Amino acid sequence: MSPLNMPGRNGLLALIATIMVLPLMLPNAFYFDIVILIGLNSIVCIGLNLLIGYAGQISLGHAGFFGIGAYFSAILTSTYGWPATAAMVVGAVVVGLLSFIIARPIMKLQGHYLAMGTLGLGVIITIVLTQESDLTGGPDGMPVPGFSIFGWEPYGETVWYWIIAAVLVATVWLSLNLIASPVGRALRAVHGSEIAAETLGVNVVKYKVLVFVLSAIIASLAGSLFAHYTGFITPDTSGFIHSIQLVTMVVLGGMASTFGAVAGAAILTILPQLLTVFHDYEHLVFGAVLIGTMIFMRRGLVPTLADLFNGRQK
Amino acid sequence: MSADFLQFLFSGITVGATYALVGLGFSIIYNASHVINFAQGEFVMLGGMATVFFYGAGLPMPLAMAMAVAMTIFIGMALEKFAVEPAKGASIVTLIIITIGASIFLRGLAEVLWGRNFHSLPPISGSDPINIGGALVLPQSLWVVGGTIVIVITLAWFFNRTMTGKAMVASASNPLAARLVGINLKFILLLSFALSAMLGSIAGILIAPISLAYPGVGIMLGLKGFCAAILGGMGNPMGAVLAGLIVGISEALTAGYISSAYKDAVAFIIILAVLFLRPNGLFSTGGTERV
Amino acid sequence: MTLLRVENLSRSFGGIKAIDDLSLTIRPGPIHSIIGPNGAGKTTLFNLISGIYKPGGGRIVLEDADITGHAIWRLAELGLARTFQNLQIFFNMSAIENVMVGMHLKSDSRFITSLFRTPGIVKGDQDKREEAIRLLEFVDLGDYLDADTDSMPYGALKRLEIARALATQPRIIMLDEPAAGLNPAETVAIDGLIQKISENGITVILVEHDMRLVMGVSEHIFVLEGGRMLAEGTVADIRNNPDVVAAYLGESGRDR
Amino acid sequence: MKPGLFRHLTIAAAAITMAVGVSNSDAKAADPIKIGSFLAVTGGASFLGDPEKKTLEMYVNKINADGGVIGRKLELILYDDQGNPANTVPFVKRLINDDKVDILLAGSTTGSTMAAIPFVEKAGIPFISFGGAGVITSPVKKWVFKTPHTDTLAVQKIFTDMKARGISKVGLLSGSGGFDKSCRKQVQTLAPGSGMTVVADETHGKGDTDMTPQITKIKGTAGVQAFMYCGFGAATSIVAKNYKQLGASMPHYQTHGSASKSFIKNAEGGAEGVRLPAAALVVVDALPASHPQKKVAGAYKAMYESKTGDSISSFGGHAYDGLMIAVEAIKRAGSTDKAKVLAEIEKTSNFIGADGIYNLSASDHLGLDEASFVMVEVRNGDWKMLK
Repeated sequence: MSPLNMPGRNGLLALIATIMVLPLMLPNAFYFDIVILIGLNSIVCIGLNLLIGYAGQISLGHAGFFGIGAYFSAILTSTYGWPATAAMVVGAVVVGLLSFIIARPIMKLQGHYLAMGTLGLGVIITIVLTQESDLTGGPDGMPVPGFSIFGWEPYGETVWYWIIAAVLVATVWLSLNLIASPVGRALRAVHGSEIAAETLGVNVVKYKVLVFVLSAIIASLAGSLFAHYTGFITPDTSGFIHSIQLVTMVVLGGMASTFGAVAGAAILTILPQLLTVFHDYEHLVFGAVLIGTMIFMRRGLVPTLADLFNGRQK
Repeated sequence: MSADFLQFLFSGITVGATYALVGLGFSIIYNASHVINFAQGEFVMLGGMATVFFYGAGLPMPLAMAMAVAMTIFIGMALEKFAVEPAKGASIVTLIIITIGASIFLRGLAEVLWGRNFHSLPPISGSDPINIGGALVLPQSLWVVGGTIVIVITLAWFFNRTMTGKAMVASASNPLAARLVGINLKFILLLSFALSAMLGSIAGILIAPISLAYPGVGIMLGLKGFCAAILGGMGNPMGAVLAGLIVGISEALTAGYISSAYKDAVAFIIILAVLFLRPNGLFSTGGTERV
Repeated sequence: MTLLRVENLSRSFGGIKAIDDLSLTIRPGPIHSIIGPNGAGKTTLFNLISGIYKPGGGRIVLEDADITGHAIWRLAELGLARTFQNLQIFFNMSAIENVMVGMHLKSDSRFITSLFRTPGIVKGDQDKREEAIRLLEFVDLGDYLDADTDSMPYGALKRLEIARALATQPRIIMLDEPAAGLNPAETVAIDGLIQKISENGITVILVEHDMRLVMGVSEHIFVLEGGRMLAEGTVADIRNNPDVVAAYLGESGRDR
Repeated sequence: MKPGLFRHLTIAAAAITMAVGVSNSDAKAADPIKIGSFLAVTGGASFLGDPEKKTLEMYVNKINADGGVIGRKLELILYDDQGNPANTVPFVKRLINDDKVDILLAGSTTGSTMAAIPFVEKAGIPFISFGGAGVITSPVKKWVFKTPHTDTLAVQKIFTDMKARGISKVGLLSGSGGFDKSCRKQVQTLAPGSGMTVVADETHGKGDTDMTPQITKIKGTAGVQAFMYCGFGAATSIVAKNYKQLGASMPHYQTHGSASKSFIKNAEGGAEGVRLPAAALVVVDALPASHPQKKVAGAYKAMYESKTGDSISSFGGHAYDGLMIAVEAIKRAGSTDKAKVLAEIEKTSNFIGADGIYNLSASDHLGLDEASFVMVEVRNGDWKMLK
């Protein structure tokens, strides 16, 4: 059994090829910066897509976990002089525990109540990060020292490019594996019909908790990387607006599609940069694009295009 | 001590009344369409901003207010027509993103029309505070509270006594049956957005002299109003009003007695606590899934 | 010998007693049917047995184990499977994946092995896929293996739910109106399928309105009315029971 | 993936990036001098960023019309960060990496400035900030300067005035931004030495629109003799408005963060009687003819008010001073070589700006003293200089 014989293999190979070729086409560090942000957003969105797209549970608060990861890395490395890797792991563990504790009650909620619950959680996290200013620097944020692993300190956009690319490929690979496994089928079954899944022996609560915790930890790890890469973080990284951006990336790219999450992240990271040409009209155009896409490509970009490509009508 | 308490209470009731109006808007639209309209807070912003500018353009205040309300209602109806109706039958997440897209769009519109800066609006009847039991209350606060009471009573009358209002209630509880008896659901949907936009814009006009008007003013107000709507049990308008007041008063008391830093968290802590204990909201009776 | 025993079961909704002090016994082997007019409590009874509703009183005993109030997913482990009156297909998955979910309890559902797609997972999935093909062919859906469920006809989806329930390798399968909405030819096919399931040693409990189907396949029939047992017995017993005739045909029936 | 391939690609990519980078930064003499800026042009701190932007644009145009600097035109590349540090970071990166600016004259707020500093220090570009708090240049950072007076100077000035009025117990309210926090810390640090006691210490959140609960609490604190607010932006007006609405009558102090006409206007009468330390610029007309800044500040005021139609604020003066210090340094350096320009900025001495007289050095990146700071009070909707 070849390890390459896996679901989504072609997509993964295409992604790797793109990553290999892309540096040749990026004129300067500014463009690398955008691509790195795409990568980081993609990683979070792949995790979030497991929750929203596959398990069918919405979260409007995932930036909160991203923010906790970022701040744990920032505070532990800068204020307490911890090694970056240890800080990152501790952040992920804390997020794992927090999300595990909160998952049971929150995953009992349905539809709009779940949206409200997760939104509230995210807002509370942002407020804590904003108000505990002795630790976090308050609303104006705090600087973060560079990343280091085994004494090596990656510096510069090109090095970070390859780091984020490697993490992204690994995340895509793991996500594709998970979706195609019995666990992945159980998750999708939860989305399809909780009652039916349950009568077939799927412990629905367990899987909801699992996927919630998993997506939260992925967000936390990406948050840590973001903090070290960008060098300066503010509570906005954990804010409602960021949570919304993440969900929008997932939905825009296409729910229940790992590559959709990547595509969505890419579009929504690049779009605001392109829209700066509209100056004052930036938000107006962005809102209109969002509404238009959701109306005309309801299932998201990648699934809609895939259907067109396969000549199917829906 | 008691004067302080009264001061906090009045402050809380004033803000709470705004949350109540926004929450009411959420509930009305939810009832008619099962859509959570995340652009609700933007109606509040539009009401305040538009009044500032109509007034600044030289219109007399009452006319400026009326124009602002009319303009917001028109925008609300356009939102329904061009963003919500075409997305009929889409999933909850998709609809949430559409309305969030609409809120970004409306904020962008306000930025283009009126700029991104803060603006103040003179209070309706002066700014000399009134002493009530040692607490100083602004006349504008009384306008906010009074306005909310009038609106709530009018709405109660509308839903219970008029044909159109009853039709809205009927189509909320059973759309199929409502259609069978000849109620025009499309019209009801449009009406619900118009009504919500009206509520939002009135809230925005009333609160603007207290909170200033700027494009971002609707974000937090919208979220708190959503809190109120959920707390009251989604689609339960009177529950939303009550919950809005509860949230506002809790906030003011927290700021006064515990910590002003965590004032904004209060609404969300309450909502999480309530959702964990009663997953369908504070004032809901709950239902069972039918298989 | 009893396989499943319901003892003094009660459940009410908003003051109305849907199931009222009901007791019944299911023997291993034969096809049992539950009939009764609309609102008699048939589906409520299914929902109580399969753990979806919590009973207000009484017990449910599977063999000698009290399963009252068990988590729903544990009942699958104990050999209880069901289908639904309103289709509960996983429309976000293909037909064969639907069936493979039914084998969840026999799959390697460890998180780590799934993430890294170990050879065990790959091998397991291959076996499960083959088994699922057999089951789909068993319910005559061999043409729909990788079909999108949202493009399959209604009758096929009904059979898909049965295949999915069978995938759990149940001892008891509860079928909630499997013939509802089917045309006569499809109903005949379901009739044959139910018999085939029974022949495989699985105890069938059937809720059905199609009297021809019920009378044709059942060995034991329970008649519910107002959440209570109106009558039970063989097909002949029920046919000749005046209470049943009255309940089904109204007062005019009794006069005849 | 083969490690060899990976390494090759990394090297290739790095080489390309560097090649592109080198070709861009290899500026020809005729190229314009690029001035990078990020300001709070809109948003809550727009009354800082807006005059700063107008001042920069106005004087860049004027200098270009007069023939530029060292034979080269100035090019201003300006982004609006709305005073939000989260927006600042990408703009700073863009200015450094994509726009490849020669010097940064930017940062309306302390928060934005602090967010930019790590990147500026790493890239090595002279950066003159318009942010208020002392933390920006204390401790000294190699590439970072600032033109506005610090909170330390302001708090000292306020305490001196309080003592003269016989006040020793002060109730403090502060916001949660960088300047607000820094100012609050100065109050706490300087109070004991000045014989002051902080009897109430309240804070409000960013973007709060109602401060009555906090002010009610401060008002009710036993023994409090004066009210002081540390903050800037829309909040300054709201505080003044709420303070008056609550019928408070104690002396009310704010900082130079409120020294703009929009503070008075948006407070709708609430600003009457508020005292604050401000740059001499805001009361330039009242200055004696002998005052060393009279001429420069007067000329700036005349030009700003005639070109924009807005009334003067000290914030535009920060930008004016920053631009002039930078231009003088570039002239002296004869090039835009960053190290040379840095050295020349540090040699600025006795430079008379609109805001004050600057004496910079390697150990002092602010270079202002108390002399150019005056105490003003709002009377009849205008500034009145106190003597």
